[in-house]
Amino acid sequence: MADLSTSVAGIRLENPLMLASGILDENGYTMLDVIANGAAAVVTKSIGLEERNGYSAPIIVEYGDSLINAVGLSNPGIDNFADEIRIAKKAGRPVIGSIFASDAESFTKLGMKMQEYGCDAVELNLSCPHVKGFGLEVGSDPDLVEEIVTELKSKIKVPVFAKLSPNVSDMIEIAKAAEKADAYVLINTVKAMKIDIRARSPILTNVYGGLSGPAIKPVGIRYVYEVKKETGKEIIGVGGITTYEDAIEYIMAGASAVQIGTALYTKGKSIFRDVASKMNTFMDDEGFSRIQDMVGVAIR
Amino acid sequence: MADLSTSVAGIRLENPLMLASGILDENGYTMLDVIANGAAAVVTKSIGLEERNGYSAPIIVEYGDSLINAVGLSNPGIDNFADEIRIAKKAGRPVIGSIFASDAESFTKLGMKMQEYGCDAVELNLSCPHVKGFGLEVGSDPDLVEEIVTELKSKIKVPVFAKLSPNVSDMIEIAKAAEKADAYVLINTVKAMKIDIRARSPILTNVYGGLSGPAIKPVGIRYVYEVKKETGKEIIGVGGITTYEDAIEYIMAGASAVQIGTALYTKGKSIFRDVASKMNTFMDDEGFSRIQDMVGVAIR
Amino acid sequence: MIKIVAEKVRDEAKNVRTIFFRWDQEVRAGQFIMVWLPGLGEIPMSLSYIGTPKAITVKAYGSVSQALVDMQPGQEFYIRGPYGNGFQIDPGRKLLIGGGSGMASLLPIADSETDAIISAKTKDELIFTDRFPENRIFIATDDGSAGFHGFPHELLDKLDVSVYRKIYVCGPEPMLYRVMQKLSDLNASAEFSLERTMKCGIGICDSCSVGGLQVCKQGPVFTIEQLRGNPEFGISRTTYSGKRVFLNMK
Amino acid sequence: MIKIVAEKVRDEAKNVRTIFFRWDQEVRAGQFIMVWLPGLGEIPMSLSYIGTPKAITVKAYGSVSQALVDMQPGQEFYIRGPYGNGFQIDPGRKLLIGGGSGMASLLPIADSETDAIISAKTKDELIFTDRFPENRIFIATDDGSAGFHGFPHELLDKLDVSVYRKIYVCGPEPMLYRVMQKLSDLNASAEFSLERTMKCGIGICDSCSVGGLQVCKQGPVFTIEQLRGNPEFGISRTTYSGKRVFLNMK
Ligand SMILES: Cc1cc2nc3c(=O)[nH]c(=O)nc-3n(C[C@H](O)[C@H](O)[C@H](O)COP(=O)(O)OP(=O)(O)OC[C@H]3O[C@@H](n4cnc5c(N)ncnc54)[C@H](O)[C@@H]3O)c2cc1C
Ligand SMILES: Cc1cc2nc3c(=O)[nH]c(=O)nc-3n(C[C@H](O)[C@H](O)[C@H](O)COP(=O)(O)OP(=O)(O)OC[C@H]3O[C@@H](n4cnc5c(N)ncnc54)[C@H](O)[C@@H]3O)c2cc1C
Ligand SMILES: Cc1cc2nc3c(=O)[nH]c(=O)nc-3n(C[C@H](O)[C@H](O)[C@H](O)COP(=O)(O)O)c2cc1C
Ligand SMILES: Cc1cc2nc3c(=O)[nH]c(=O)nc-3n(C[C@H](O)[C@H](O)[C@H](O)COP(=O)(O)O)c2cc1C
Ligand code: FES
Ligand code: FES
Repeated sequence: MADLSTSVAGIRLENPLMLASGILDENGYTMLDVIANGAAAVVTKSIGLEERNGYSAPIIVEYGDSLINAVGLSNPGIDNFADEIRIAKKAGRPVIGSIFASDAESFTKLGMKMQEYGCDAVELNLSCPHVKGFGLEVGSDPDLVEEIVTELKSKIKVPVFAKLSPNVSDMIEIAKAAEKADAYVLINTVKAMKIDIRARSPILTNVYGGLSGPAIKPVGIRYVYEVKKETGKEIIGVGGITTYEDAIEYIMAGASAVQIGTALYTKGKSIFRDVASKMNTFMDDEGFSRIQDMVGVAIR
Repeated sequence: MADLSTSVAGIRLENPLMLASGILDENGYTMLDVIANGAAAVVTKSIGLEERNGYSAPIIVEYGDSLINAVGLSNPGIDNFADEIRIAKKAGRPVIGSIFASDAESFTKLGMKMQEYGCDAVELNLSCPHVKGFGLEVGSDPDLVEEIVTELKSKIKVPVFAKLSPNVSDMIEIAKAAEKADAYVLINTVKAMKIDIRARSPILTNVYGGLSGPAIKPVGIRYVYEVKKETGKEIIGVGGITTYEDAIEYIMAGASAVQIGTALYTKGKSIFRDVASKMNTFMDDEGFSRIQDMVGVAIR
Repeated sequence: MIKIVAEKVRDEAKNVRTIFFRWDQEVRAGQFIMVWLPGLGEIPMSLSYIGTPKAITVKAYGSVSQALVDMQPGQEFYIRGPYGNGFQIDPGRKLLIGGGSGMASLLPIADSETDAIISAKTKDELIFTDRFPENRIFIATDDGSAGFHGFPHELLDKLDVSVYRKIYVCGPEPMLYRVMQKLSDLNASAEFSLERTMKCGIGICDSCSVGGLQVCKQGPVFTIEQLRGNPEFGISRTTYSGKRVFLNMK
Repeated sequence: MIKIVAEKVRDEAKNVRTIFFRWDQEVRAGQFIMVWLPGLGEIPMSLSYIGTPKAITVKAYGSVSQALVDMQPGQEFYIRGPYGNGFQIDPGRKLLIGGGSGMASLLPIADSETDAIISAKTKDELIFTDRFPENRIFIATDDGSAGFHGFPHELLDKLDVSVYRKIYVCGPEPMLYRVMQKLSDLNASAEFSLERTMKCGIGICDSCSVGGLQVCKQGPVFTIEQLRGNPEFGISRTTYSGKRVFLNMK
């Protein structure tokens, strides 16, 4: 039996599979259930300083096995989120607090709160493609990214993950700006949209949204590979992982762990246990005894 | 019966469906056959100044109905291409010469040759994501793009199309740099890659390639919509069109015509006739009498 | 999205309208659809008829449901689905307990062996009372304007529920909760269809969750066993922003 | 890509080896696969056995085919496919005409009613002669080192092709072209399997095209009617860069 346990930025994981931010992670009880289904860790929905309703529905379009979403960073505000983390932490596995803001000061406030609530790491959403003033608008400005990461790192003890956007000309530049982070999370969704031709209208209330799921996997693999090759830093891969092959592809491209989001729509929460067990069989068949032995093996 | 005929940059098209550059268009006889199958126009493979073998195989990965390619701009060189255009022109329909180069002077030479060979328009490939020194490296530099388009426009009479890349932070900026072009062609492939987990290796000889097909359609729709809304210019939509619904979605997003590439892999050359006939039925059902009536109707 | 044309409409009560339409799709009783009105919004709706034609029965609350209640034959709307699990129908005598528009998802279950408790705040809001023979129906209103004066869980005290093979319940969560408590005491076999804030309908946004279960995907129908001991059912829920609010039922 | 493990190898001639392997996939005679050796490259190969096990028969030309010829049991390679249309097999007496490694794609057709012309430049390069009974085989070598001294189309003059329901041909294009001309004159029913530069194998790159037809997708097997009058068959082709070169056959 291969050993599926691994670690990222010093956080021990029972297996390399974590829940991605924004999917089934705004309610503490749901996060508990996702962990009960085999996730080694969960990342919370991105939380900001203030309560936000986000966009009104439709906030999602089904595109085959992929999705286009414009949830609009709905969240209860950091002050209302302590309870959810407390509930989720009962599982005894790492809970990573995802946060969004538009400047270093706010990011720092949020990060400190997440640490105070007991989060094992903080993930910076520098990459949401569909909310003005947040996410991508922040995450495509290297100076701002550097300031945010530097400031936050100086104030908190738990590891910091920087989640980057594929909607940029040069991710390496942004990655370098965020190099004080303990790990990168790649990738967030790809800006996209869907028109209903009979309604003659964009479907999403926000018109634009983010593409996730199998459609973006080859893009995610490319970024993990490229950023790992260029920076050598620890990476958490995310984007379209639906099968054990996808998870291993990310790991061979250079990811130390992976996150799963959209596949919960096609496969349900049982995906975590299912992928983990099949990874195990694969590793045994292929003679890999530890996750670490696969990380980046495909890099040329 | 709805009227499928339309025009882009003054070029009359029997229907809005053209063959995309790089797919079944390096051999004049093949282009003839594609037109015989119903394409209103063909765009040639991108041609450069010198003969290039491109990358050695594997140059393509199948990803469901989508593809990842790294052909590497193989082409016989402009001087060897006159015959193919002569053969293709026998069909009596527009032939658009696609060209690539790394500077304005070379683009201009190529464009003048294409015009001399009888091309009805010239399409500038400013966007190939996988060949160093060409394509994207040119197409993400606004000053260079502006210089290329300005110079070429001053030297040739046939319309010029600028084909832009989605692999940039801000396509609007590049589009504005290319605003002297008669129309935009959106989008080229999205940089991506695929690793074979049993071979523990990237599959493409070039490692990185370009994702095309259904996976990128929501991204293409987004860019056509956004650029049309921002610039109002004529657009030819391309990326993942496989059904008549896809073609109409692009048109409602703002495209005056569309190109089809990857779907020839899943549907074969008969796709042109098939899509055209179903578009006709749709237009009759929905009360559209001309293509122009649908262009951009979804823009809010 | 699937384009639907309203074929026929029928007023069920004040501000409650049933919209009939053709949709060639297999649907189970208790499943729901997401209904989109371009420019207005998208909301979940149970199917009140699942044969041919199908129907939704809408009570006006806010802008989208109001627009649906105002819909005329020939007008269009867009749907996706069907979603959710639906009821597990067992043969034998059944009791339906519906509160307000909750009756909509129960209606497709009704057969000749089915009795129904139909409840509403007041007489004017009762729906579907004409769909059951008089001897099979029990009416309850909060204000006593028709039938039993009180809530369905109180009315249950007056019935012998042991004659029912299974009991199917749909309505506002406070009502579901009280009925669940009562039926638990009586050891009855029962299924409950829940309504919570829904944004995605496909099990990813977490806005509809109740104690780790997604109402849109693992529900909307849950067995009494699944709800008994659920840490959120009848206790707290998250709002559109994700903020936890308490129902203060206990 | 599908991972394949070489199970057994067999030398057919100098620099020609058959590699047997298991692949649970339905394949038609005449179809081909793309064979990938990571780090080396990818080339098209016909299947010379299509049952269990399957096999490819490789002649060494360049680096990839040489590596395949050097392959030992237990070694791995990767494939995609099967691609192409395959032969349309009609019942009755058949004649196969194979030149060089072209025999590989014809072998799966052979049955008890099949005769074969096997040709090669020289005796050492003949393959599969042991797969046919002596009275069913005709051998031709360019240099006369075995069998008939000359090319297959010349040997055809010595046979009564009217006894064959259909004739199946595979080999270098110049040979195919001459055989096509001969069989046209004789009004025979025939299918030809073509080999052209292939990059994608799936009908999009245009490198294998012959007169508008993609050898990888609409072929590799074409009827004599499809090739007669084809503006490129036997006349010109495009190289790896896409440059048109002429075969100078006429
Ligand atoms: C699975 C499921 C099935 C449903 N089936 C039906 C059905 O068959 N028929 C039907 O009429 N409704 C049904 N609903 C409820 C329906 O979806 C809501 O009434 C609707 O979302 C209201 O949207 P709106 O935009 O019109 O109102 P909004 O503008 O969102 O709300 C207007 C006001 O009404 C309040 N409100 C909204 N919904 C409710 C509610 N359910 N109860 C009390 N107050 C409310 C809001 O809090 C707000 O104050 C169902 C809900 C779910 C989750
Ligand atoms: C549909 C199809 C089926 C095929 N089936 C078989 C098969 O079953 N068995 C088999 O052995 N081959 C087969 N081939 C040919 C095989 O694909 C080529 O031999 C191979 O591509 C050579 O690759 P390489 O990398 O080894 O040689 P390269 O390095 O590409 O070429 C080395 C040298 O050999 C020359 N060369 C390459 N191929 C040929 C050729 N076919 N004829 C003459 N000269 C050549 C080249 O021009 C070059 O000079 C098939 C080809 C096609 C298109
Ligand atoms: C409905 C939805 C909501 C999301 N919300 C967030 C979010 O709040 N913060 C964030 O960093 N990423 C968010 N994402 C992006 C995912 O975390 C992930 O990066 C992306 O979906 C790609 O992974 P996947 O293909 O496995 O879903 C969201 C994705 C989806 C589909
Ligand atoms: C095999 C292949 C080769 C391509 N070659 C070119 C090219 O030479 N020049 C160019 O501008 N675009 C090229 N493209 C991009 C297409 O023209 C098109 O922009 C892209 O594939 C998206 O459209 P599709 O999804 O319909 O294929 C190529 C695409 C493929 C799949
Ligand atoms: S409505 Fe999104 S999870 Fe149920
Ligand atoms: S090999 Fe690419 S079209 Fe045939």
